[in-house]
Amino acid sequence: MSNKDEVRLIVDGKRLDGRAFDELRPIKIKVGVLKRADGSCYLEMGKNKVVVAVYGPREVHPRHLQDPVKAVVRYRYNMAPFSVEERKRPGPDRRSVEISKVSREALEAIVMKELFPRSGIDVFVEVLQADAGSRTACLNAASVALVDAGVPMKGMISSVAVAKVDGELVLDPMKEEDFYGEADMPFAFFIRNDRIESIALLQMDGRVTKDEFIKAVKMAKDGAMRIYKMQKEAIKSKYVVESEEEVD
Amino acid sequence: MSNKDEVRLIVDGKRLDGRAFDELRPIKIKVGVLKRADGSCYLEMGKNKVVVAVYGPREVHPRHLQDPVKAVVRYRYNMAPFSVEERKRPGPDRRSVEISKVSREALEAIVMKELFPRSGIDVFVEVLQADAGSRTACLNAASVALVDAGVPMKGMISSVAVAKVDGELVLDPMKEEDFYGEADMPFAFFIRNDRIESIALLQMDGRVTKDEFIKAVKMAKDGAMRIYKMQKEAIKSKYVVESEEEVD
Amino acid sequence: MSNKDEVRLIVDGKRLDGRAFDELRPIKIKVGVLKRADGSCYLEMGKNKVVVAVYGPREVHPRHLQDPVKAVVRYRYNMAPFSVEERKRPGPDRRSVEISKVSREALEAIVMKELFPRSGIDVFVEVLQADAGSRTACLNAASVALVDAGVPMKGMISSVAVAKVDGELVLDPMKEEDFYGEADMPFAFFIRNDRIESIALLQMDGRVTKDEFIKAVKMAKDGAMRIYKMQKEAIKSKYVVESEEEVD
Amino acid sequence: MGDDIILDIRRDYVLGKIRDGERIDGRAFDEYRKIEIETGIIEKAEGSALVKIGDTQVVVGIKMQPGEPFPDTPDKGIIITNAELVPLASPTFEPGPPDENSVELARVVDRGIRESEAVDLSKLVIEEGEKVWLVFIDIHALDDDGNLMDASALAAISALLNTTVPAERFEIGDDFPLPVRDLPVAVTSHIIGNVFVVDPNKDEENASKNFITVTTDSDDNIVAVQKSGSYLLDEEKLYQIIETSIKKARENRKLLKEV
Amino acid sequence: MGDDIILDIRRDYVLGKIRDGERIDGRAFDEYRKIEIETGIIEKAEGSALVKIGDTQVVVGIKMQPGEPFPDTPDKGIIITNAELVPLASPTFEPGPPDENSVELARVVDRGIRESEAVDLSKLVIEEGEKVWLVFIDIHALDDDGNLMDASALAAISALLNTTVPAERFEIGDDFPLPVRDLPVAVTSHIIGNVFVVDPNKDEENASKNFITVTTDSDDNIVAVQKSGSYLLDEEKLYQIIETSIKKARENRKLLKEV
Amino acid sequence: MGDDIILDIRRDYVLGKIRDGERIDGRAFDEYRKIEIETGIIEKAEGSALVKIGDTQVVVGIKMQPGEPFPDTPDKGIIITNAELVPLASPTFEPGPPDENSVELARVVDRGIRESEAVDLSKLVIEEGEKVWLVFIDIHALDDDGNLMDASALAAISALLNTTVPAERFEIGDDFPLPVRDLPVAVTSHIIGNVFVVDPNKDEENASKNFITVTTDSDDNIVAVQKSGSYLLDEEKLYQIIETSIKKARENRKLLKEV
Repeated sequence: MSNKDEVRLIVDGKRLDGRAFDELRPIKIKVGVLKRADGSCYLEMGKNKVVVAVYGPREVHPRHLQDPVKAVVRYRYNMAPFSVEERKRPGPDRRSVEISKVSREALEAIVMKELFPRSGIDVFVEVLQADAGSRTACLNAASVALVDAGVPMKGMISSVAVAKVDGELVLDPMKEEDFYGEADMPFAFFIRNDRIESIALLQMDGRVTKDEFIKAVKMAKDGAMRIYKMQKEAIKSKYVVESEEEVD
Repeated sequence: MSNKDEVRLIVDGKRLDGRAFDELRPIKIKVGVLKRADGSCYLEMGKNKVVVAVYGPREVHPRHLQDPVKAVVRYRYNMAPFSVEERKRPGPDRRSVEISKVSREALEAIVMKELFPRSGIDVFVEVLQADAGSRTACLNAASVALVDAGVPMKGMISSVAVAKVDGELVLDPMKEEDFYGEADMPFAFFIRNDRIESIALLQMDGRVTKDEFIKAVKMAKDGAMRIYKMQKEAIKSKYVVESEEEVD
Repeated sequence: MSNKDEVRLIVDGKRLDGRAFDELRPIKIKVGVLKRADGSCYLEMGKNKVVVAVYGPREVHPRHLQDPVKAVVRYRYNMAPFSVEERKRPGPDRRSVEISKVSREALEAIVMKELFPRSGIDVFVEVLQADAGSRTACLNAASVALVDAGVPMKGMISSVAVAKVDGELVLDPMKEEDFYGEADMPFAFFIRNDRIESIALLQMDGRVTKDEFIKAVKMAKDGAMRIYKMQKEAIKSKYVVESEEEVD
Repeated sequence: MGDDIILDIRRDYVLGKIRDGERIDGRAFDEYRKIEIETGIIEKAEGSALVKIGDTQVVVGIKMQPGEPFPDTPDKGIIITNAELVPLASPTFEPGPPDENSVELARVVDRGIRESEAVDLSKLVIEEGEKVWLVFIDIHALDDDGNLMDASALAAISALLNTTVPAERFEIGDDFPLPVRDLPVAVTSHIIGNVFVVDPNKDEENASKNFITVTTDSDDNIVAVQKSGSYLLDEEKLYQIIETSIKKARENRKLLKEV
Repeated sequence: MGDDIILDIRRDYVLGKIRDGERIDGRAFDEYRKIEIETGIIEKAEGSALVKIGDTQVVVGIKMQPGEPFPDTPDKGIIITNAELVPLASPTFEPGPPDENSVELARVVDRGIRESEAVDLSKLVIEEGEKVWLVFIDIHALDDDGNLMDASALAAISALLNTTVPAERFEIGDDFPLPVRDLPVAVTSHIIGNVFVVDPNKDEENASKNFITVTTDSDDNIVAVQKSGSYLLDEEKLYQIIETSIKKARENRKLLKEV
Repeated sequence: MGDDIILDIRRDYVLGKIRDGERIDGRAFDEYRKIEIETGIIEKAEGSALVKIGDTQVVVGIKMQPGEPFPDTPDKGIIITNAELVPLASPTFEPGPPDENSVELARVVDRGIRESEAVDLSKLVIEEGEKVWLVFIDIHALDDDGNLMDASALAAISALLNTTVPAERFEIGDDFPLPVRDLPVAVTSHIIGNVFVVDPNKDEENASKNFITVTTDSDDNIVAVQKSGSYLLDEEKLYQIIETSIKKARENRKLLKEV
């Protein structure tokens, strides 16, 4: 979090892009957008544009990487060089490595890995354009792509962040709120039978009180349920779903 | 190709180094110059000085790189750090990677790989001094070194480039012609029974008409046949062969 | 060796830190300082502070690195980024690679490798603070750690350097003597039955006559025997041993 | 193993069809799959394009920033072309630094743009000898159903056409459209047995890896050629391929003009 | 193989104990092992600390040097945190570039320090926009008997407390103590079955890899949270963990004040 | 396997011969193979040499360019020595970054040149503290039939003797010969059982890897020593080796004077 100085992020009870505190950015989901992959999803969440391909369950090479009792899940979060203002050098940096780890762990917790010993399930995520919250956008898309690939799962993952800006908690922060805000809290929830059961991903940096933190969890759960409905809709229709909350 | 501005490359119908348009640079070939290699060749072509070692057919490690039905050919084009005006950092760059690929493919097309399943044939090329056309010099030397190593081949490879400079096509361009010229076209031909059968390597960049391109192929074929005769001579005599065209 | 210009390293027959020519820096040895390692040692030698862990004999992965007739010894000399004045970038540099090689070779000569075919014995050395002579400090610690790990050895290794400064030979040079001195000669000796049998490590750079070199060997042997006694003491008491020569 | 057998069967099927003068997807030998070009899809990039040739999809993004010119061309901007065959695009691509295939892809696309002088680099000088514009062309394959080469080349020139020089962001004057003055088009032919077909799909590529890419400019000049693959090429066939390449490039160039 | 069986047996033992409401080393669920902090152990570093939690040992060294500020924070010094899980510290660590575990370790420690604003970066400007102090926090694990995270975080803040800015060496004025104004403390809880325990030892870590680290500042604010591991976390348990983390951090913070 | 057995047989043969006081190629224990030195073979380099010792061949090329001096030696040029054991030179060399053997080779050659002060680095200052000449010594092994070390050291000093400082190319005055003022010569002895032989050929090297290289300057001073290999060296034998090394270096130095 950078210290905002003069920047005011909330004016007249509204956010800079006109959203209410608990409002999501526009979302767009397309299922099955790639031919070669076993499952795929294109997702926009605000200015984030991400594509996810799922390959597998398939054979793992070299063999010593296999697990004899369950499938090995790989998750590769990668940013295209042109996805950010200043060109990013190709290849993984420390941030990508960490995001890949926690995102993989979130999915590992819900994929029924035990059904596919010695196999690999690869989730490849390309961020074509990045805004705040790209890791949450990617997880939402990954969850849909896994369903599209027919990978058995215990439920779905829906993911969204909450930020603290100008002393207020706001849902699904965009870039300015992330950059100048006082805290950023990305969440991913495990959803089964249309209800949130538990937390699959949780990171946080910034500065909040315990009460604010608890309030943020509630806000994130509410947002995640709305995202979940769109994911479900997209999977069912196998077609483009765009959020009705869209503003532009 | 850089745009030449004031530089004139052809003066009074002659090239800067006094050659006619269809004249090769001086060539020198020595066979069997290395003890440890199974076959080797030292070759000069103008200011290019290259050494090639062939190892194999031999066992391939690690085993998963083996091909159960044929030999695997490797070709490593490498420039010594002192081979060019400004010291080159050791290790492969993108240019070397591409040259290694197209050169390997040219040789793969004529080496009788099917005779040596699970084996490897390694062609290691060191450019000690580089001038224009180092990839063609290396292929000429590699072809001789393969014969020296006793690797069965369907024929020979002879390689030479044609450039377009000051609107004229010229054979075997040297550095200035390459740098200031309008096009560079490296060729390698497959030669069997003393005649050119087909094209094994072909790249081109610059700007030529279709007719110029066809004319360039003819010019290259003519030059390649002369190189081929020297390669054959060098192999037969197992000794140094120097071109009679030599100017210095 | 840099050329010293105005710097005088010996004043009134004493060294800058007050030591006599044949005096060691203070030494401190602790055995068994790490829980996870099979054997370990912490050692200070002047301002050098090093920790060594020994793992093994243990299985070697991947299998093709195994030796069917004897154990494979690895030695990794690594400097912490904060161990030197100007922060060192993590990871091996050329100096570390060479030190690791000659140090490993010294230990390989005395470890009874033939007793453990297909196994690996790993000696990991971390330099927490570096002064002149860190390779000798590390070898002294490694030798103790190997005993602590119960690895069978033919004897012990004790290591110390001799430098030439202001025309004089001095034992166990500290940083200024190393930097401004005329020669640096690190030695490691093989000691069995409480006597020096032979030389296990020997490097030298600088400029000395043959006679000076022979004198340096004698001086180093004398110093090494004193270090050896402390190593033995430390192993016996399994406790901290500090040299009585300590000055501060 | 199972996979290998399926590959073998498909290869035989492809080759059998070709022998009968047909392609498995019913196209003529010199017929491209449907080409779609969409530009400006990445707002944060200076220029961008998504090109689909059949199911093959490639995104190219252009980023620009000021930098030092090369010592021997102090009066010219610099193009840097890079390709990533990210594992998303194909079950056979692996994560890691560029392999020889992505290096070749990037370099062949680069040569087409460079040799046709498609971008007027002399207009990209900020301060002669000191500061020029660097143009990064990043090729990002999304779905490899064959002929990534032509899709990448098309996406690259489309993205350049769509590019605005971000002078304002760097406080060096007003933004202006990137000066593009030629439209190089790459046409890849695939040699199968005695014939060649343009725009190979993945099944065809799996049947053999023998390609030749001919890039031509708006005046039908040849600006780049790359033979790729371990095969011997007949001279007469080469001339036919060039003929066809010029013809198909003219057609595909029309699509660029509609962008 | 033998190793795997032993691991299984120990895992069962750990889990059995926990089911009985006990830990294998007799600690309460919310009890830390003995913590020892020693500072100034590396004279050549600007600051340093060795922290032991039980048998776990971590050294952190601080090096500083002048450097360029980030363009968007011209008036602030820069912290760079790096962790090396050197093979000395554990039979399972391998030499080589940082893997995902060391990257995560470094980044979580970094966030605790950064977000609590423990170091007053505005005091580390040498010339605004031109030159600021770079603070390198290097985490060097020596012995991994569990909970490297909390040991590293404690060692990092201890070393910072011990740091002198080496202005004289770089001829830019007098040395001064690094301005440290908060004491972030990381508390790692380990989820085993239905319960959680703080400060897991290695046997507990081997029994499951499910962690959550909560870092709080001197005012009990939460400044960093990291869930780590492939498990699903119950919301109510999360709140209990935060409660416990705040409590334990207060206790451990006292140790820092004695440094 | 077959290869291993042949290696074993040759090893026994080498050792048997040595036991009988002979070498397999008939040389005396302190006899070098034929040494040939050719300089100026790479016209594009500032200096170059090809050295053959028997069938072993090494090329060294010298490149120079202006660069920044080290902060602690503002009044001296800089030597950077690098060795590539390219896979061309031996069936056992692999492509890739320098391994420990090439690092050791480069560093031992470097020390001989550096410590004998063979190059007068004080004459390589362009502007004190700002700009000095960088001298790149690149060792390129062509054929490894044993004793690359001595061949590389000889080639390095021969190439330096052949070097012209390319001042004109960089527009900083007239070209001048690199100031070389000493002739360090490395002599490698190979310990086989109880004896040592100089200039080991490949068969001897395969019989054991126990070497010691002693480099001496024109005044018979020892300037570099490197024991290499997992063996224990007898003190008395060391002194004999040094004696022999000084003697052989004097002989080989004569060849340098003829260059």
